[in-house]
Amino acid sequence: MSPLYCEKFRIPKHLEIADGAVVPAPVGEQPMMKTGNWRIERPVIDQEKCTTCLNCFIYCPDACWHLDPKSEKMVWNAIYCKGCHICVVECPADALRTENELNFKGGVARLDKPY
Amino acid sequence: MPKETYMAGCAATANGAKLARVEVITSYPIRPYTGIMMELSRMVAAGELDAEFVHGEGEHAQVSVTQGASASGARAYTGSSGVGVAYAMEVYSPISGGRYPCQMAIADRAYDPPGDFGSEHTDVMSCSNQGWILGWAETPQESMDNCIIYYRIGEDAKVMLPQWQVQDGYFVSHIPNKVSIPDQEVIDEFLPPYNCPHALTPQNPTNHGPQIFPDQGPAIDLQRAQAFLNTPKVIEQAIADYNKAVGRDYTPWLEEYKTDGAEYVFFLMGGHCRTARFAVDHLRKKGAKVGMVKLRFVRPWPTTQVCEVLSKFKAVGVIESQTNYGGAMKGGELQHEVRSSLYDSPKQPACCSFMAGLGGEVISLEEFYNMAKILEKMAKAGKAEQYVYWVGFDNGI
Amino acid sequence: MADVFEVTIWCRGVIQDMEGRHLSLVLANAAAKSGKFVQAWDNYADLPDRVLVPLRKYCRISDEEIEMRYVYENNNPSLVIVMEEVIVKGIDILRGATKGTALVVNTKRSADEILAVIPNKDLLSAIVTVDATGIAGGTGLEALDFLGSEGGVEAVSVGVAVSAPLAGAATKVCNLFSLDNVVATAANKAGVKEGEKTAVVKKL
Amino acid sequence: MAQIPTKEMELVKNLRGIDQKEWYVPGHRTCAGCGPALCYRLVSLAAGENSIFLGPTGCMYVANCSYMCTPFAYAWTHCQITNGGAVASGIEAAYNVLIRKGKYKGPLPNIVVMAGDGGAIDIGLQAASAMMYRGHDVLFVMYDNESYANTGIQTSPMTPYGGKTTFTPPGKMIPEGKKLFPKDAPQLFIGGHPALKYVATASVGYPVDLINKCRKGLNYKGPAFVHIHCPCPKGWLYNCKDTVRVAKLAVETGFWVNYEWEKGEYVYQHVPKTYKPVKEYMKGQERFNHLQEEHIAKMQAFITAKVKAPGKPIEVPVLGPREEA
Repeated sequence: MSPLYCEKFRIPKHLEIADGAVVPAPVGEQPMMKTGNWRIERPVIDQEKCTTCLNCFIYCPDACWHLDPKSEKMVWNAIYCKGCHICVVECPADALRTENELNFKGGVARLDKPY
Repeated sequence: MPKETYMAGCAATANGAKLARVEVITSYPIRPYTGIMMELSRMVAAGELDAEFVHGEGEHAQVSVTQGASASGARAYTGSSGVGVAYAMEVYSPISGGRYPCQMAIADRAYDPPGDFGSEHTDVMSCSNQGWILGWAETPQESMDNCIIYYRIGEDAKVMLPQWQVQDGYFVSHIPNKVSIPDQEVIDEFLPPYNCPHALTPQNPTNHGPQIFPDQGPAIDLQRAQAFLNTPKVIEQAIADYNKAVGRDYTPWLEEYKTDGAEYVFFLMGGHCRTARFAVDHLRKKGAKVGMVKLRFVRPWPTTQVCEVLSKFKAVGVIESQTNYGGAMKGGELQHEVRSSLYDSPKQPACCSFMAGLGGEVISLEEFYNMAKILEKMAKAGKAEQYVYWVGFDNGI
Repeated sequence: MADVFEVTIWCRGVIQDMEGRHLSLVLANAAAKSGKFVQAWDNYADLPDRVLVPLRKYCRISDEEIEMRYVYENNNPSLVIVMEEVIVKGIDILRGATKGTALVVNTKRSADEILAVIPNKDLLSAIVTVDATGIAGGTGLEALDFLGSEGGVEAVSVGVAVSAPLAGAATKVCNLFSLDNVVATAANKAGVKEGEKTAVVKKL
Repeated sequence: MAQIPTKEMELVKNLRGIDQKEWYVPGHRTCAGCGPALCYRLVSLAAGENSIFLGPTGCMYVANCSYMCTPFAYAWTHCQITNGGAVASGIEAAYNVLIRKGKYKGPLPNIVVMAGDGGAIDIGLQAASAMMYRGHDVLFVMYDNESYANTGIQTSPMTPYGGKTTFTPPGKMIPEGKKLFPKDAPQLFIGGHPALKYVATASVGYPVDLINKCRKGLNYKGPAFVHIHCPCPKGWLYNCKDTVRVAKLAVETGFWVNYEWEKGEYVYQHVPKTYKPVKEYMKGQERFNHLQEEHIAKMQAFITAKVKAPGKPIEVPVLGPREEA
């Protein structure tokens, strides 16, 4: 090509895009999209009342409840839980309550970007 | 040993696809490209070609099936004509943006109206900026060879772009001509199996085509632009290799026919080049300083080559075979590209469009002679009297 | 280019989408009444709007015509309004802000409780707390209408719920829109006045 | 021609039987309490590792897939809202030939199209129908949130009668907002696709049933269609915590009927002894709030007729609008 064309462009690091915008599939979670800061109130579990019926696990759109195979207890994912409270509504054992996020010290990933 | 035979463009192109060992073929009937798919479906049914033959439910689906197949790592092939080319429009950019190097054979055809199935370049030319490699064949032989060469160009790691391999409907696609079919082993060596570096597979899962933020938009467009800047070298290498392997003498960009000492030339692409050659022969015998320049690729457009070659002449007549209503030159698309290419040239030929071959109309030898008369006048005057001539309907032509 | 005063409003996706948009409209209209050049617009790049996502609405006020109108977001807000208090914990609401920025928060809590979760609070000149939800009634989280989204025309009057008291409270730290003009613009006039009256300003 | 190897998916008996490894991982921009996202996760749990998913444009594309932020742990590709069925056909055809030629070692992947109602039976209907006609081994899932939700809740052919959307706002001349009744998607496909052997309807309120239906669909060699009811808190205007409650209420009122159609036979699931009046389902959703009694009665009549005859009558008492009043 003629020298009037730029042969190699300078693309800044943060705008670099793979050929065809193909990205690797995530494993386990998508850390580029933490959604814990969507939450107003968090679900709080009473392990005494919990029967590990797995309703919270299966009904969570964000896959934020899992059964820990060692302790046989439900584990909640604070980083991604959006606070929709489907789990609270669907808990048959009344083991979940909600509490305002500002009443807790940590638990929310503070993000620079909103999305 | 190459096999010498007589074939129409459709059959020859199907043989090209067979030699390229295409793996997924998608069809939908529309005249005049249909013959390609008829021949390929026969080959698949007869066991001559091991490929999946998918009957698309329309051109949009044809191109979509091709996208999925190409993304999965199969060499994918489809084709269309006329309004079918337009119907698939939505899917062209996702394919070039996804960098899936599939191929679409097109036997060009006029849009509606007029509702006929004659050749016209408007169908593909109106899609030409979707990031596909695009070029015309003059003969069934060239169409077959282009099929193979285009896959090699498109699948090059530096390119990874889809291709439109075009021949003129009916004139090339339906009129048999001499064709030499190379040996499969020769082609297998020229064209290695398709290897998609980012194929959709459960064994190495990737996610294709996510959304981007607005500030990433330029970067992704730039990526395709860069691929097109990489393409010319790959094209030149592929054509040189093909010429050597198969024994052809294709030039990569522009073929000059009898331009030695020529003062004015016809500039065109596709099947009408064949008639133009004879017109040039006859006119030369009468002492006219005429020649012909044939364009082999529209995308990427050979800017410097067009500039260098056409700067040698005093007048250039661009034979359009497609329309661009209300455009800068009020004629066809090619003159825009030609004039842009010549803009920085210190020696600029006079330039005009000849609107000819629209709706499948034949361009006769007489019409070429008439065009030559106008070009001769332009060469003498050093400028165009008129930017666009509608051949058969205009002053003195 | 003239100085452009940027107001960024943070609210919760979908359920406060309309009120957030209305707040930006109320402030812009109120400032326009005193002859300012204004611009108020919705989030676009982050569409579709989703329930509970921290969402931004924007307003800009200037003494001269605003030249860069075609932007997606405010880069340097001088006034930040938070329609739902928990947002201050999960997001850097002061992103791009320079020293001297004012913050208005819809909360029953004290200013100090809110400041405790803002690590870059040194950028602030003042914080205003107001119980806008209490004044407006309801939960402050009801989705009301979508028709005004996506560049559409508002189907309901502007400034009916939590946006009204928040606009009133904002007049205490910004003199580009007067209380009278905000009252004249918003539908819930009592709410605006009550917001202005009960808002607690803490200078920093 | 050589048999293409496939992998048989096991059916699950209860929640304990579901592998807790996530394939639709946390970290996506869908609404809090999103029904379609829950559906996506459940279908992903059903299909698992050996999968290629296709996401035609729609909420589950746009809200999920910012650059570098896709939540799909399997191979996934975007396709146009128009062409989910066609791109899936191409992928399946490619794998057939690649496996046959020995270029790909492994069983045929589970190819799953996750189309919204628009991408399945509105603009995407042609591609979906052709894929099923041609008999590609693809599971076509229609996550039905009864609107074009991505673009801000516009009416689709699945929007129920009386549903308020931004294209069907109620007004003086059109008090019910939406005047038309929705398409019957499964019947559209059952009615005319001889290669199609398995069709099911499922609901995010009944996850084990949903997962098993997807696995059954995947186990069939050839196309399968699963229509999944996915309440949408944004579009239907209810509190996001009620997504599963709304889904279950739809089944309890007969608004939604779970069934399987397998080789021509219908089997029904979750049929209540007595249907609750559809009004109970509608009153929790603000999209129906503008409706008057006559409109609700019209809806009840439609639902009553539907539960009586989705292919084969059900022997359960069905409340008519009058009885309910």
